[in-house]
Amino acid sequence: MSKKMKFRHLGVLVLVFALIAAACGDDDTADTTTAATTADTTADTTADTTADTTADTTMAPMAFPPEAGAWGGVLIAAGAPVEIRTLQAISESVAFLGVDQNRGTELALEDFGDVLGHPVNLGTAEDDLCLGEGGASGATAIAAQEGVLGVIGTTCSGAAFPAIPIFHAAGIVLISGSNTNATLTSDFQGNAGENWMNNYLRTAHNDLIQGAAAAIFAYDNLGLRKMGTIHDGDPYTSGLAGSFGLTFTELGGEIVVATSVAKEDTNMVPVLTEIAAGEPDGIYFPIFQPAGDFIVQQVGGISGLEDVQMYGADGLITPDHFSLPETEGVYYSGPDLGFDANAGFTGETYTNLVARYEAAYGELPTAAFHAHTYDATMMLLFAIESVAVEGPDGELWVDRLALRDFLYNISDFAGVTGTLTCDEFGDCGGNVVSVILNLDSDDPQAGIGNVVFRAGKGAGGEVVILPLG
Amino acid sequence: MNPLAATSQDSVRSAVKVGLLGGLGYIFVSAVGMVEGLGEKNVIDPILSLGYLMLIWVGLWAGHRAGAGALPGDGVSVVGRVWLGIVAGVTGGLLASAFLIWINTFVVREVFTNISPALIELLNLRQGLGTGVAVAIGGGALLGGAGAAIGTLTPLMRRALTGSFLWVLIVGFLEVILSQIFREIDLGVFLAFLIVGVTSWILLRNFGDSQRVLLGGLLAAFVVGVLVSQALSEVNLGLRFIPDFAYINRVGGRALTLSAAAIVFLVAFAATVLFDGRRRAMRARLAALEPAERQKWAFGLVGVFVGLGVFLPMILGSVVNELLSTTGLFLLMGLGLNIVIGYAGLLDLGYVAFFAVGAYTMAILTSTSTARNWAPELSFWEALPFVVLAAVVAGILVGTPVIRMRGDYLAIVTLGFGEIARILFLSEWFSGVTGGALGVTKIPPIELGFYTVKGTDTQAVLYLVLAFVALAAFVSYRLQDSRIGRSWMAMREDEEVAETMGVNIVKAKLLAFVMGAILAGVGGALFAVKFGTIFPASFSIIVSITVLVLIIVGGMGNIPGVAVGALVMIGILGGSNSSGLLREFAEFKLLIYGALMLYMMLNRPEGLLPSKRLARELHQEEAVQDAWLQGEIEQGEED
Amino acid sequence: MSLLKIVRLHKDFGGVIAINALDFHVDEGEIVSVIGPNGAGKTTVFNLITGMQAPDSGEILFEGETIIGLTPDVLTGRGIARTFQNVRVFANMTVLENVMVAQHCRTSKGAVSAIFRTAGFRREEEEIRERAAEVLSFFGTRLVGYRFDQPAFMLSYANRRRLEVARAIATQPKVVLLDEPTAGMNPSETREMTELIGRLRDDRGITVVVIEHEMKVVRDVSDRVVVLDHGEQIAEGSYEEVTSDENVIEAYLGRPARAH
Amino acid sequence: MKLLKLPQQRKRRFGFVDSFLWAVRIGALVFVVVGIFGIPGVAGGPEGSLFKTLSGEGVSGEAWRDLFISGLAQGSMYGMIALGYSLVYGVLGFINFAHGEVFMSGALVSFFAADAFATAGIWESQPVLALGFTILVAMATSTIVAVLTERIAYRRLRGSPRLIPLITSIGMSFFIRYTFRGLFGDSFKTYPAAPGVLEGRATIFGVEILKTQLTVIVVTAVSMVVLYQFVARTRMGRAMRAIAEDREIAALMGVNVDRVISLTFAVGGAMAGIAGVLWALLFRQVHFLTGFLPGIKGFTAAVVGGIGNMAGAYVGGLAIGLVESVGPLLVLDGWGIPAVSQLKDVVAFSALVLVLIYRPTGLLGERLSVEERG
Repeated sequence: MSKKMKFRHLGVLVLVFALIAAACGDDDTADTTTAATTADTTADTTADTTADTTADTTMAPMAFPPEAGAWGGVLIAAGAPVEIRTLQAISESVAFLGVDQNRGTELALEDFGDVLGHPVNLGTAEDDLCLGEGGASGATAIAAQEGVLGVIGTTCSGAAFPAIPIFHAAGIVLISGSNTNATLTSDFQGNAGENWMNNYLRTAHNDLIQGAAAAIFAYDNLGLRKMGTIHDGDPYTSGLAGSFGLTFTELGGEIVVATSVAKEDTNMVPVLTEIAAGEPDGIYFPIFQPAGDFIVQQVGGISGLEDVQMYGADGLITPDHFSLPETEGVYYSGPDLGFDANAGFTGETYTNLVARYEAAYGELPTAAFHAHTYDATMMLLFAIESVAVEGPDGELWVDRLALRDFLYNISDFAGVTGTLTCDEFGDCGGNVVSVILNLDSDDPQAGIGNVVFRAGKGAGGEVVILPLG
Repeated sequence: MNPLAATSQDSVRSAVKVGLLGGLGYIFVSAVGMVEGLGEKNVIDPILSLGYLMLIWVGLWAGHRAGAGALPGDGVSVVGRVWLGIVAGVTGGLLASAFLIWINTFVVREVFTNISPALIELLNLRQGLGTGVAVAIGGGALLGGAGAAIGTLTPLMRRALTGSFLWVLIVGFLEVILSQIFREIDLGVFLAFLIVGVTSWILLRNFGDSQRVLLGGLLAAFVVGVLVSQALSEVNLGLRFIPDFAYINRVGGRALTLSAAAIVFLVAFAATVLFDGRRRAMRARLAALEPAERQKWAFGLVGVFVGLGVFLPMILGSVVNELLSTTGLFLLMGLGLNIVIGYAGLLDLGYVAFFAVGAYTMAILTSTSTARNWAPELSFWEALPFVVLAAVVAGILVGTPVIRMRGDYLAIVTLGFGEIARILFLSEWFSGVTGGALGVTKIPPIELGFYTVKGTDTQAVLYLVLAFVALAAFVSYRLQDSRIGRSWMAMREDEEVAETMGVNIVKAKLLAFVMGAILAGVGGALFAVKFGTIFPASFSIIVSITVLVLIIVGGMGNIPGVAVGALVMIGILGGSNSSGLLREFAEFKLLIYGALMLYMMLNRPEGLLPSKRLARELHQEEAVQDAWLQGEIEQGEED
Repeated sequence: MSLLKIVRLHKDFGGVIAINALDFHVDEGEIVSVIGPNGAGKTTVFNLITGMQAPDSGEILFEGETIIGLTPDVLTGRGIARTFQNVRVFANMTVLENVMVAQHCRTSKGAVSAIFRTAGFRREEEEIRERAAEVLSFFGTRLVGYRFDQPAFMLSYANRRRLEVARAIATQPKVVLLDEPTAGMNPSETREMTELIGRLRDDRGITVVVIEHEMKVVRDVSDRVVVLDHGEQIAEGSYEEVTSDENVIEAYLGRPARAH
Repeated sequence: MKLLKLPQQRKRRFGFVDSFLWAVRIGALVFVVVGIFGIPGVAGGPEGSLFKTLSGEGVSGEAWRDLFISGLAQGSMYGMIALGYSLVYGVLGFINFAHGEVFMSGALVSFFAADAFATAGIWESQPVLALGFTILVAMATSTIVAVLTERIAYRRLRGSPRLIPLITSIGMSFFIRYTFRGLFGDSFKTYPAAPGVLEGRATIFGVEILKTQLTVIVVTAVSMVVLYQFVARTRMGRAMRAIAEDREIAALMGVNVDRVISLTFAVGGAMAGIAGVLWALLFRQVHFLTGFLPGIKGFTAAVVGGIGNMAGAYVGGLAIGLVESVGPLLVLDGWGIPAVSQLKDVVAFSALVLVLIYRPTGLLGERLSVEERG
């Protein structure tokens, strides 16, 4: 730790005393003396976006390891593992996302194998709890461990907000396979999002694309003009419903009711009645299970909504949901999952990957983002391998800043989710979204594969419609 | 000769009963997934995983209980007790075997999700059913016997044995934290610790009776300590070889090596045994002191602890600091709720509302997010008065309608208010101000003029939180011991009578609500700054319940008790929205919460560190029995 | 002028008449006993006077002003104190604290001065403590010394009664309403209490209204006796007058009260 | 059953609290009335939901009917759960927070029975038999869980200060909830769809009702009547009432207090079990958190109806169900508040607060007994 930082802490100490002294009012010898010693510690208050962490490890006398960059570096002893970690939502109601993602990481590790002869260690899986608190405490725990080069996570954007600066201060890169919040990267117009930091990347799509593409499909392809939207109070669903509404209105459509349910709601009659009052032709409900199940199950019983077009999103693209008879004829927008033909970095095809997933974990993927996380892990391992300098005795030296720079410059990286190219704000994903239509609840996998619309990001950040298949 | 002949029928019967309970325990921890879920975490490599530890603990417990079940008057010998333990262990083992046979024969995973092939392998030690059954019964016998045997040891040996084992577990468990401490500790803070510690030891020994000398000396030592710690902060103490030696990398985290475990055990054991005499002498001396003398000593000790405590955040490392700041935030709320429930007796289950009000007020007034259409962008200190104001208003708004409601009505109505607050913050209706589901982001750090406390700077945040906690504890303490505090107490005892004694119930209740709201509101404000972003999901009912639980587990009405409660429930177990020291148990946290609450309420309802008053209240009968002849007194009326 | 005057007071509970057109008065410096069979409405009268319940009609005047609708704490401030038939001390507070609380309305320091421990606050606390000790010394040695810090539930029954009286005195009342102060006491304790009631007036100048079943006590303490039955006053006068009144005899003998 | 002893509402001089409460009473009334009827003739002001319906742009008449019925069905189940709270409160005087989990346990365990029936085809071919048996399984589970909680925890706490059993029940609630999660996993269990006979709508008195909702309403109503008869007519029922009045006196009169208290828990549990199956029939998805919100709503309903009062629990349940179903659209929508559905819990809890402000003992809470008299 630098001297400056230490002095800052002393300053806080003084504050403690000042507060106590203010309260007592009679004991003020302590703070005058300590305050005097800290009179000149105000210097370093300007925020410095490029971190000022120094090397984690002691330096060897020879040319190896090379001099560390501004973010420091990690020296890995011969035979010692390369340390990476995961920080995903693996408990409570969103566990189906985070657990799925961790499996993606595990499969990637399996495929990638050793990094220049060093095994890769995942350590204890941390839980982001899908909340800022979880993101912060998980990130702190990871940053406290020695030699962690990169972290795969978080599942929820809300957890990423406080986690990113913690990793940033430790010089650790964070790659998410499922954060979609636009402010974490950019608006595609060259403006950094306000929560963007330069140690953050993601392979998932940006909300701006999905909302807009979903709206274009609704307006142009389905011919819907009046729609209701439902979110569930989650920042993700709320943001998605919002950006859908924005584009839909721009196109000339009308959002007659924008409302929401609570995640634990069961009786959907009131919310559906509220929407029915607006006489929409379609309902966009980008929410999760089980609320999404309740909505499709109960919408048939609402007078006025008999002919309405239901339209969900990726939170519901699960075999469970698709096996409900009521979901036949319902469209779902989501990240493009037409991966089957894609081959990942190691040449593993997605089809194969899913088969191995099922064999290893006893069930089919519970969500889509294992694939994005698989790619994120691959990217990280590939980057580590590429920037690592081998020492004379089998050691490895990885410079953190070099690793970050390498990741930010990745282009045309073969992933199972498509070709990945990172832009200057860390958006690496193909940003291709698709709309699927469930036709047969007895064969949910067919429904999940039944793509009827694809769209992606154009050069200027606009949505461009892509050919199917 | 039948070794059980000497024991009574009753002892055997109760041993069997305990054994059956132990067997149920085996089934329970297996079936709810603890054995498998914790199986990956090795505490001591390669012999002991956390999952097995759960089973071992069950066996030892059963044996111990069975052995202790024999009454002293029974004339049961040591051997007899051990046999009782073995009986219990075998009984439990048999029940466990039945379970094993069942899950090996039928596939029950369709219903009981956690009885997976992996679990069965673990329980069978990967050797097939025969081994599993043998281990269950044999291991049961062994552990049962051992558990009972431990019970027959002298208290000192027993303490040494269990204590040392516990130390091994702790050291194994806290791998991340201990490694960080050893790796990062610098000479400066080490010396500072030494200086303050040694000075205070000398002072306490020689000048224990002169508060002035004591305080002056402590202060001087403290100042020197601060200077030294700053001057030498860049010199690493070079202790990283210790964790490098002690821990080994394994899937699922680093584990303690066998040799390190042995060293820890031996050191702890030796220390307990060797220092026992000294400890006892010390305790005897303390007991022999006059109350006034003792108070002086206590005063001095508190000074020492504060002096040393101030340096702790520099040593403990970011993980512990982070945990402690979260604990501190909950402690702030706990102190507030302690006023409302502990002092004034108002059962508020919607306490999170005030926390949310504080957090949102701070967030809205300070956020620099460009996405917000109304952002005054005040600084922390400018916004703080508004936070207090908002808390006061919220306290009055919630407090007034419920002033005439009692106990249970109060509980459900306040619970309702808590939910109302959360939903309103979440709602589309107010999303223009509150951000709705998207929350508020970009809450700036705190400017102190000479230093900026960023949320990511765990050490600074901890100091800040502790400062506010100290302030809150100070205020609580002063209020408790005052005219206001007495009127709250009287109101808690009997509202009607308090009123006829001249206490204005409306004022007293509102003041309690408002004080509680202010503390929670400030806690919320710090929460907002610490995380830099807030979402409505952080303010659910569960937070209210967590705070309630922590003050009750800790000891209601007692400020140190609340602190202990916060430490145990939030720091160690992990709060509703955060993981604690035992992060491996995260998945079972709430299950453990529930079990702990049940255990506490049934066995120690006054909490871990109760106020004298509450302890007396809950053990009135015993107190009265001690003090008076039974016939002379009647119990006070309830209600 | 009467210190306390009750005019045509009426109270019923869901159709059951508890107090019916009750008139009576208490003069300053008097000791008045209220007697009557069980269920006569004696405690209800106390509840109405202290503001714990509201009358349906009628008037209660204290020092010539109506006190209807005032809350108990305000009335305590005006100078009306009471004890309870079923002994309601603050069981988990210490003896001293019980009496300290009772001075709430005679003291004024609020939260802010408590937090900063201002000089005024410390002075007031000292006064409260001294006054409490002084009041407790009223009962001789029974409630002093080590008893100060004993929780009230540890006290014997008689001592709790005494503590209740002490608490009432500590509010510095003009009139104190004692609800069966000797119930459950043995003869010597009863005698002591009787004497105390006299001293309340003689030493401290407090007017006393007492509900009592024990006729000996009534005889020894009362300047005047008021007899209630069915919520109505059936007789009033000196002890001798009242005990020879036919209505009273009928009320007691016609439906003899359960012995206490 | 037991009357709750509350302080007599005193006629006080008009103080701060009174003015505040009157402001709330009047404000709430105005808010509700304007929300429903609007302010006629004021352009740009609140339109009023009824006015919107009449002018054909708001919620249609049929929609109101559907809302009403779904609220009724939901409320019936709340009422069944509220009964458990109310019975226990009546007898032991504390709030058994774990009751929501008792409800959940029945719903969750009976899933396996229902699933087995569905796989075997009995669900469709013998719907009454299958449903009946499923309900029995649920009742048995819930009853066992309820009685066990009492036996293990609450029995040892009788006579302790009221906060202790309350906290114990919160702990119990966590323990049961996460034990069930451990045992049965955290996935959603999807009940088989209601048997064919219960599909579609039936017409009762000219009103079309979804058959599942009708089933819920009818089954709960019948259960309530049976229970009421049980408590009113049988010896055990009378014993329950006796204990509610005064436990010690009841014991002196020869009532086996422990047994009757167990029975009370059993009855509450059985009712919760029935509610669990009905819940699953209506919403089809259950998991370990299913009991949480209905538990809180049931508790709310019990208080709204007047805690300790059996009929009150049912009425309170219906009231809460209706208010949260109809309320947001009826009152809030008329004010032009966006996304009113998400505010349904706000409406429900506000209703609770208002009911208690208007009637401190709840809707059917009996007036106070005669206070102590001298």
